[in-house]
Amino acid sequence: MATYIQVDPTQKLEPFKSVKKLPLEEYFTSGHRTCQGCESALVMKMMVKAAGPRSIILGSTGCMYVANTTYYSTSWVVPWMHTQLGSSGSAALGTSAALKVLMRKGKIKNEPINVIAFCGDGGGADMGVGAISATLTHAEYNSLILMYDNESYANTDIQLSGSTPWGANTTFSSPGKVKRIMHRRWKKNMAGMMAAGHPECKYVATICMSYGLHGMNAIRKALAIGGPTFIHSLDPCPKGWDYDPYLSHEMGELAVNSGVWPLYEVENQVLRLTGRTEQIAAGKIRRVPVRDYLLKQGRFAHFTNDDIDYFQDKVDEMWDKWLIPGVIPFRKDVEADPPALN
Amino acid sequence: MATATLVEEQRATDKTALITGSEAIAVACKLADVDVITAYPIRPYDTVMQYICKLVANGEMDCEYIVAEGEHSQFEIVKHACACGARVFCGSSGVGWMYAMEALTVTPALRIPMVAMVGNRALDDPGAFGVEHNDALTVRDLGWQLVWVDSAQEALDTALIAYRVSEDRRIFLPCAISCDGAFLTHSQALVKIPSQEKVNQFLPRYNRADLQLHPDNPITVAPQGNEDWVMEIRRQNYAAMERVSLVLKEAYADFDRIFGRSYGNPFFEEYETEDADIVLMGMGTLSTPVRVGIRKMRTEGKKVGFVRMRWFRPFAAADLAESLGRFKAVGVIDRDYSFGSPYMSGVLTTEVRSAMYSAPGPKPPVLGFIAGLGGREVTVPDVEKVAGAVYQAAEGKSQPLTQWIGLRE
Amino acid sequence: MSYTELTVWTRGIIMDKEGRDIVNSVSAAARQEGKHAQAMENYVDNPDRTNAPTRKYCRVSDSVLENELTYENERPNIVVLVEGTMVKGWDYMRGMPAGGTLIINTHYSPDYMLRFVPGLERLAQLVCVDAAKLADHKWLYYRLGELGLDRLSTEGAAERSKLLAPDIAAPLIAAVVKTTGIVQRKTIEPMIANQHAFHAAFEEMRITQLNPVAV
Amino acid sequence: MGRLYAIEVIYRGIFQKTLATRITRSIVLAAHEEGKQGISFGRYGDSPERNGIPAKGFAIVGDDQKTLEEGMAKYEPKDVDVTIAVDDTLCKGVESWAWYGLQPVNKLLKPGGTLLVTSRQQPEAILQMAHRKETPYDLAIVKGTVSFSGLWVYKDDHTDVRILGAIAKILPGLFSLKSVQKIIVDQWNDPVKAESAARAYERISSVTVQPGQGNPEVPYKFNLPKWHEMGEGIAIPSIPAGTTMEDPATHATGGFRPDRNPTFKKYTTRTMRPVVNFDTCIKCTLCWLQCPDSCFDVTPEGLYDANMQACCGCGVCEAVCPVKECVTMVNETEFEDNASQWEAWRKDKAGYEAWLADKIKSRPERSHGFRYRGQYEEQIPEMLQVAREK
Repeated sequence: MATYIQVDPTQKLEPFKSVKKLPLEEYFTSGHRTCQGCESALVMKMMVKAAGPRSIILGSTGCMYVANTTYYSTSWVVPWMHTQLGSSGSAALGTSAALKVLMRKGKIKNEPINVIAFCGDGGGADMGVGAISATLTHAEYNSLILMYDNESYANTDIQLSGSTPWGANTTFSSPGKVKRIMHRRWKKNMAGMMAAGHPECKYVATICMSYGLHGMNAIRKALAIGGPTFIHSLDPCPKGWDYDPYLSHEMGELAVNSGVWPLYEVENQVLRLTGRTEQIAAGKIRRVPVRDYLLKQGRFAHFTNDDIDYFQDKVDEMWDKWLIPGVIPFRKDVEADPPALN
Repeated sequence: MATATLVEEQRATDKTALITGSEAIAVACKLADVDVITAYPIRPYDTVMQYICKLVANGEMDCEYIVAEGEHSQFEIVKHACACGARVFCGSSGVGWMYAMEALTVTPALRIPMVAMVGNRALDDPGAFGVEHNDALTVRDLGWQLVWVDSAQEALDTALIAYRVSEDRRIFLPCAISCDGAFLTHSQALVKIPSQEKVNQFLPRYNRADLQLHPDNPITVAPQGNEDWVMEIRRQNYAAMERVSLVLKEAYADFDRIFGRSYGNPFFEEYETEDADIVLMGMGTLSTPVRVGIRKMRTEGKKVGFVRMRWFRPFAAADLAESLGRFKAVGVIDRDYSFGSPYMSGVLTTEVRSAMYSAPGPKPPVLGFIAGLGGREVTVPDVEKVAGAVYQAAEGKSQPLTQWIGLRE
Repeated sequence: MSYTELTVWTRGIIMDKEGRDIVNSVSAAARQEGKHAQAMENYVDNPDRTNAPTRKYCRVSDSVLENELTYENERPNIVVLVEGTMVKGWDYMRGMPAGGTLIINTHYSPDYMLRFVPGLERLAQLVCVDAAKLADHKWLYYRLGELGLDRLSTEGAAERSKLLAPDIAAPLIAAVVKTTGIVQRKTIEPMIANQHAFHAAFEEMRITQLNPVAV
Repeated sequence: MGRLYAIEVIYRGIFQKTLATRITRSIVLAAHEEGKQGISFGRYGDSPERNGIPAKGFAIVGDDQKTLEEGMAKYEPKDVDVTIAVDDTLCKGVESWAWYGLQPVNKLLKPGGTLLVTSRQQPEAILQMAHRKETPYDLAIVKGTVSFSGLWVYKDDHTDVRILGAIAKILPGLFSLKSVQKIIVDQWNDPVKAESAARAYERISSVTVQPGQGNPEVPYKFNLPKWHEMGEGIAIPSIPAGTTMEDPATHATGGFRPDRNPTFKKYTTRTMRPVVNFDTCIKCTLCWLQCPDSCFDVTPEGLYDANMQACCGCGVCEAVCPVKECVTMVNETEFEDNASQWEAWRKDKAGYEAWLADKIKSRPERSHGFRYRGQYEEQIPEMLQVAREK
């Protein structure tokens, strides 16, 4: 097969073998203005620890812009630039294209440089989905788009996004005397959509930094594989989810172990459930009830037992009926009842 | 040896080609060795991207040519490329320019020297292809340099000048080159295409210097600001815009020296003004019917001149006011509108009136005319009608301050 | 002082290029002869639609063109129909001053075509030339859609290579040159890609002279 | 011209947002009962609030509308009659997330104004934290467990009304107890809350703080540069790469200490701090790795020393630590400085052990938000009991 896509060499990033073998250096450090226990700040730290110093980071509007970099102060060691709310895809593409052409023309030194653009769920799953989708089709530009999903527009005061779970209390969906459930949309399946819709994208993964080594290795793979890649990270948000900040780590574990947040990667079109999710799917560990996850969060404090049951049913459906549990929402029933052929 | 000399000679000689305004800008991009270009379709500007596509496909130009999925991304992509040190080109028209508005706002704020072409087009609704200047004018307050050209030659030359001025470290502001839809973008004219050698002599390589986003230059760009900072940041852009006039004059002088083409006063061009009683003003290709009208009126003994604004931002208020003070009355023809503005006139009229207010010299009456909206032709009789009204004002007779010309009434 | 308007009617997309070739090469030749000339498309027809009638204009003058920014040719002296069936259905003759020329790409004779022409009384000559056949593109008549695939841009922006120089349009240009003298044969001839068709057309075109009456 | 009153509430972002809003709103409403005009607002720059990061709310009241207008259209008043700190650890200083430098808690107090603190501590403990001021002021303590809750579920433990009752006593010109009780019943229809306000009114007392008293430390300041001194293109230098650490005992170098943001330190966000038992540490890396604020310095021997300028006290390190009482969160009021624990341990292990044993007696009595459904209902009776104690 002829090759039409010319991909520049990427950095060689072997997986970190264990937490004890991690580099000590930090490229995103202290003094950001995030909440106590901010899991998204942790994602930033681990993301750039995984990438290393030869990286350029683009950050779209959101908590990780406003809180991390308030003018005249920054937490970034590596170069960082703001991009507009819906522009993480465009920022990754433009930066990568510039590096490619400037290196080709000899205007800057030819070397692999990581390009990472991050966005929140508002900037990614809502406003920026078009630009991200476009970037994932530009196979010749190396970049990673990382969506840190704290399940609301957390920076503007916790308004619901397309990534907010069903029924959650947000400032745009606060329960009232007559309507208890103001948010009736199910969370958008962003990673699945990106994997299914962009056949030339070589790597899509879901991560949760409660499993830091797993998450960092996914980032290293995404950066090394070449071409545009996408990672969706679920970040517990102590402010918007309303839980005591010290529970951030545990909340991420509960999201994975209850099956609400399946971990998987799609590498060169091959899908693999990973981490705890793989063990759940293999029957090695049992999913914990979503009740254990939901009742620890103030944003679900208005839920009745019926609401919790509905939530559990939807998660069960995701596991029991989806073509690939937690990933592809087509129903298995289709196979059981194939359309008649003449 | 002989062959080499021949090639040298050919490269050193300007060629003449019959091309449209859009193609002239495409040629300028090639000569400027632009690094990253993003395209998205909308008439009439998009012909420039079709030409560039061919230049790339034919190996005449080496750049990243990216087709975006919307104007917002189109402008964001080049914004980021430019922040890394790439020379970039972009463009749009009408509502496409509007769709990119967020990116257009941040580009000057970030001191990104992007050069963009606006194929001027009426804003929706109704969807129309014809020229109107309101699209480009929406960025007039944001730190964009704005220039209107009236010929394909000027489009090419101005694009080269725009790169030189915008990428000057003293400036680092974006520049939009406005080309009237149809009349300039789609109309072919003979254009002198300068040699690569001359262009290289005129236009240094873009150097992002201390602001280059690269691991060797770890900077944090555009953190969130608050009331403690924003005024100071705006003041810096004010200073940069203030410096444009000086740098622009340097560039035009160099352009004349290297290419042998002089544009006189870079900011505005005067036609038949030396002995004029009254002058008309306008921007872009409006100059053609106005010049024809003036020649006709001069055969009838009417001494009418014309001042064509070239650079709208920065606006050469003092120079202009001094020049206009020589005449008995001024008629400004706007191919745009500013509903609800003082005297309900067009944008240029408001600016000219404002420039006259603080001028030390005489202040002739300034009449505003709105004409040619949505690409409607401005005819010679229209021009005569405008001149007639301006004569009335010059003679001290009362005239409405804003008049619509060429309207069915 | 002489001033001539040439209006070409063609079919959108599939024969867009032929129309453009005619006005572009005529205006380029006129400029070479030291005249003032302009070629353009009808802006409002674009982006054109497959098969929809589309206009291209050329203006040639001894003096500066003062109507450069007028969208349409209001008084065409020469009208060319790039596709034969365009002879029916609308008034492509409107505005033509007495003594005009109509050129049609068709294998029919002028006498046959005359019955379809509106405003015939203004016409000094009707010229028929079988351009597709002369240019050796016989399939033009039954595989129009395929031809369209070859023509990328409706705005003419993408074509600038030699391959796209006058080919099927060559016989029509020959007809314009031979019957109107808007430009000289020797100036325009070097620009023609399909020299064979251009030369053959000079011999094979059929011209019917008429008696124009001023209206 | 009448009198203008300004009252500020300094609170922990989000955790006490509802509490602070209830207080400032109620002040305006109670004063309005007596014919005064007022406005209530949060400091705009503090929003979007971050969990735990100090924030401010204000109530500005004038005897009449014209007087009030003198205090309007400002982000914050120049000085205030009463500063209310609804968390005692705020007395260490206020570094709001959009500001530069650290403001003493009593910075805006007028001479003779009152600092009102919610605390279980005695005045001496508060004055160890609050910076010295050039003019005398009063310190009053509303006894009780500090009230924290999250964004969605409010812990209605009467802290709001007890503070309102105390203000009626401290600043009788602003409003009477009667007016406070009226608006409490109007708003919440709860006579028990009105009673709580009355009890606070009766019990509140204050001490006068003289200029020499208080924390002598000079808080770090930041001077805003002029426009031409700032870099162009909204660009600032990134943080430099970090360095290795040096052992104070052996002078061996190794490990890693990241460079840190020099203009925002975040430690005033802290209400509790981790103390580390270095002897039981198994170097599992989890506290270091999972800390969202990169506050752990890696020592030459591979231990993890929480940097107290960077730590915001979220408690994740304690939560992830697999060893019992290796990392323990301790009430911030127990500490007077931000010194390195590891250096103290390296210099004097026995002394450190004693110090550690003493500190971990003071586990925080506050939880920082929602943990499980029904939690607040369980906590409120105990909190009210503490509030009733002398």
